Amino acid sequence: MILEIILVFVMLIAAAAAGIFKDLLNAVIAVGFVSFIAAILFYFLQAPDVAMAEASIGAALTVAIFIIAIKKTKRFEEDEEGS
Amino acid sequence: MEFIENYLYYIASFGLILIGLYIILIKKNLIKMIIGLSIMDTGVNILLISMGYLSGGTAPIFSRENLLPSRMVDPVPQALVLTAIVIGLAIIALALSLTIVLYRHYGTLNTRKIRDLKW
Amino acid sequence: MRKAVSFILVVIIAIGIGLSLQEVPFGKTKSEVRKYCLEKGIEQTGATNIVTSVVVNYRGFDTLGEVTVLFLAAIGLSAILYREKEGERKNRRRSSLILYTGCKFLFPLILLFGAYIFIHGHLTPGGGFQGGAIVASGFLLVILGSRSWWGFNRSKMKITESLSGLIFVVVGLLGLLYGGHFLLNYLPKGIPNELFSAGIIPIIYIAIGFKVGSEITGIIDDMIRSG
Amino acid sequence: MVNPVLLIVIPLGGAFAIPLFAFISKHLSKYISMIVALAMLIIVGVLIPAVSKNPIVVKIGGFRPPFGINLVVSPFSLFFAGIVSLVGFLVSIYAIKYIQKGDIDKYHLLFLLFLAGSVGVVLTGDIFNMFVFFEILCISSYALVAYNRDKDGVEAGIKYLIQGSVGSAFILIGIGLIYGLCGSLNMADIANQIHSVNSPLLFLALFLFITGFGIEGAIFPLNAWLPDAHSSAPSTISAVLSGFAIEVGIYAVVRFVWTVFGASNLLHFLAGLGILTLLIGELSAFKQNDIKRLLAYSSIGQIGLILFAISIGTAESISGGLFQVLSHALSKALLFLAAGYMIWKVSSRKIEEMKGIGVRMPITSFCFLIGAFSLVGLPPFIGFPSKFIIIKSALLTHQAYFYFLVGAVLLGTVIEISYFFKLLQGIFSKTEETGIDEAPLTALVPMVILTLLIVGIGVYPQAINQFLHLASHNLIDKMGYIEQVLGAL
Repeated sequence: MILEIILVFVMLIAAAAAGIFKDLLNAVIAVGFVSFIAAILFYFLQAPDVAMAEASIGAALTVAIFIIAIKKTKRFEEDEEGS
Repeated sequence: MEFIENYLYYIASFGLILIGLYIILIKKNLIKMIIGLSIMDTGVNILLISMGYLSGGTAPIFSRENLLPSRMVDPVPQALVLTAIVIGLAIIALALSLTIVLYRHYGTLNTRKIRDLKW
Repeated sequence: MRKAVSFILVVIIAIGIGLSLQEVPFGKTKSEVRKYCLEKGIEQTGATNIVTSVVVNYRGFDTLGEVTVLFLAAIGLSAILYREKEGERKNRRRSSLILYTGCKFLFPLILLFGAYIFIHGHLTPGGGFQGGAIVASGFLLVILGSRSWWGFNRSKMKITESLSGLIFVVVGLLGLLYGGHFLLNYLPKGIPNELFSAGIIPIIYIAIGFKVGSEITGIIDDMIRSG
Repeated sequence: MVNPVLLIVIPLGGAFAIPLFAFISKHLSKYISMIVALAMLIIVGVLIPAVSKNPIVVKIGGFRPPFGINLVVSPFSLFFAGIVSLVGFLVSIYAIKYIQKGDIDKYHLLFLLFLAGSVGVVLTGDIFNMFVFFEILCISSYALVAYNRDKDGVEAGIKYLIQGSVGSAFILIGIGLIYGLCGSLNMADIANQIHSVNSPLLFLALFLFITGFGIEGAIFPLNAWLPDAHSSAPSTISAVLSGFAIEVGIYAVVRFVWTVFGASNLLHFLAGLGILTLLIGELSAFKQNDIKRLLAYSSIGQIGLILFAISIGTAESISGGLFQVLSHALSKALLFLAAGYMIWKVSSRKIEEMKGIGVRMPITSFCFLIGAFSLVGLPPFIGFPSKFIIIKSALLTHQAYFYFLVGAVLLGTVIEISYFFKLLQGIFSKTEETGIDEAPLTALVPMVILTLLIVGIGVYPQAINQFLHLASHNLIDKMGYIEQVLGAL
């Protein structure tokens, strides 16, 4: 149980970090991390099929296409002026 | 403690959904918004799976003898989530390709700077 | 201003959800559908992995739609990224010998692993989507690590994509012809827990594996090529 | 007896086969999409007599309803499927010559999947299956809106995509909550159990569904994407998006509110929302000087009217709303198709540039004129009986609230008349000779067919009245729906 609490906590922090990071590459890695922990949680929830899918699709391939897209565009989020 | 035990996965899923929604609403960078979408998808998937969980259940696979159907977790949400994960990948791929083309046209990813692209 | 409004909105939604979620206690699923699928699953579909029997047989129509969604995304992506002049490739740095050799060594193993996952979809965890994704990650490795530019043939990939989709549809339609129901599991179910069992499930899952693998590879390839 | 599942499977199979035919010739794909749409139309035609007698429940995979997926082919859903295949077929004829840029085989593939998604949404009887087909519909329309790959199109596409995918995520959350509460995904089964569940979560789920489907259905606060997407897409796609895609969104909302949740206390709210949508759409259309944006805003207005009509909640008003769905689909498709070649010839979307085009392209402009008259609701075109039934049924409720809303509908119609009149005046004014000629035959044929349908049904509305009554009674009869699905053991 304690492991799950820690995992959820880390996952939420990673998700928030994905929103905060200015460097999009870091943000994408954080998303991959979220997916990876989600895969572990799926395993705890007795869903091995979904855990495999999330690990291979969510954590690996999504991150890969994000990185390709960032490479084709721009790596840094510009400073926000005004709101 | 019991509270956490009962609500841990709901906290995880709705935490992710709300963080994702917040990123989509606040951020002006398109890739950031798509990141928010991806986080939101993950949250929804955790929600669906936790809806079908049975405390102390086993995975719905008859891999050994003496596994009882009544002690297995619900296979239906797992099937739904498999579908949802693939759909999420499809949407994200399409969104990123549109972003690439948009960047070719405008040279920026900031939605403010892109003419009347505001929401 | 916008930040504050969004934040308040999100907090309100969160509170509303938190208050109302007490109705659905965690860890006490009570679905009738669950009971039916678990109790009748092996008898009706022959697959020991009930998730697979739900994905391919009970809710096979969803899966057909889902495969279509991925196909759609691949096609839409290539239509959007399409350029009049094809494939002008930048000078890309050649990968090092170590990386190249490592990829060459790993690639067949990854492919084998992916194929194992989707062929045994009805017996063990995993299936067409997971196996297909693993196959695609193998191709991703080749794209990243190969010394010459993409070593695979796109038109063969397209044929694989289309044919595996058509196999899914045709298998379903044969069920319609044979027993009056689309996607009816009309083949003999065999003995549970053996490789050749579960009727049409392995056929469809293998087709899905090929389709997903080639589609995701196509998506990655199109994005890299788009320049 | 044709199995209705073919309506979905044929376009899917055709779409999977197109890449193979593209190896022979890329131009083959346009005929494939036409043939497939024609096949769908024929299947709908064959099904109509059978379905009028008794709705058909199709069990996919042979599993009985709450456990497997089932399609419910009732008059109500078949009506929408008919519109989808009719408009889809005519637009695919038009597209033969119109789509020339880009990868044409991919355009036709996406178009077929678009049809498959729409038909799937209307025929299915399972909420998750509906979500999947809804995704097919949405994703293909994101890609099609951006098909031209110009600045506007791509921008509109991504705007649409982000709003649409947030909506889909909402729908999925709603499905999760419903599954947690009722333990089922089958609409009839949920409708059967929903009264025993009394929880604020139900309201949350309904809210999520209405938001999610309302984005595609362009209900008022959620329609920011529509004007951009409908105006920057290729004209064929604008025609189908306006013609039936938003109606399919409305269908989903109606299905959930009526059949699944049985939330009849929400109807007044939805009727008000419909009128708000109507007024916002018509007022915004009045200011436009871009012909396609004008038509797009007018679609928002019409959607508001349809939502209002269905939300009045009597059998007659629902059949009026369905009549309006048909009339809007035909007229708006005609308007967008006619506008497509006008824009092509003038190479501008500004209304000022269209001056005198009525003389140069007489048939196209005449069709445009008919479409506009019908949309406004002039006799003897199809728009007249539909609006007439709606207003009559609203007045028959004898409620002050609806009297008030009818006033708003009439106000909307007046605004509509004024901007269409302005537009038509521009088109038919006289100018000097320019090198503009008539649209090709492949464009004229579908436009003329649409015109004939508009006039024909307008003169003789009894032709479809009976079917509409069946459809509206079918929607209201919730217990009948549950019995048909769950009783079919």
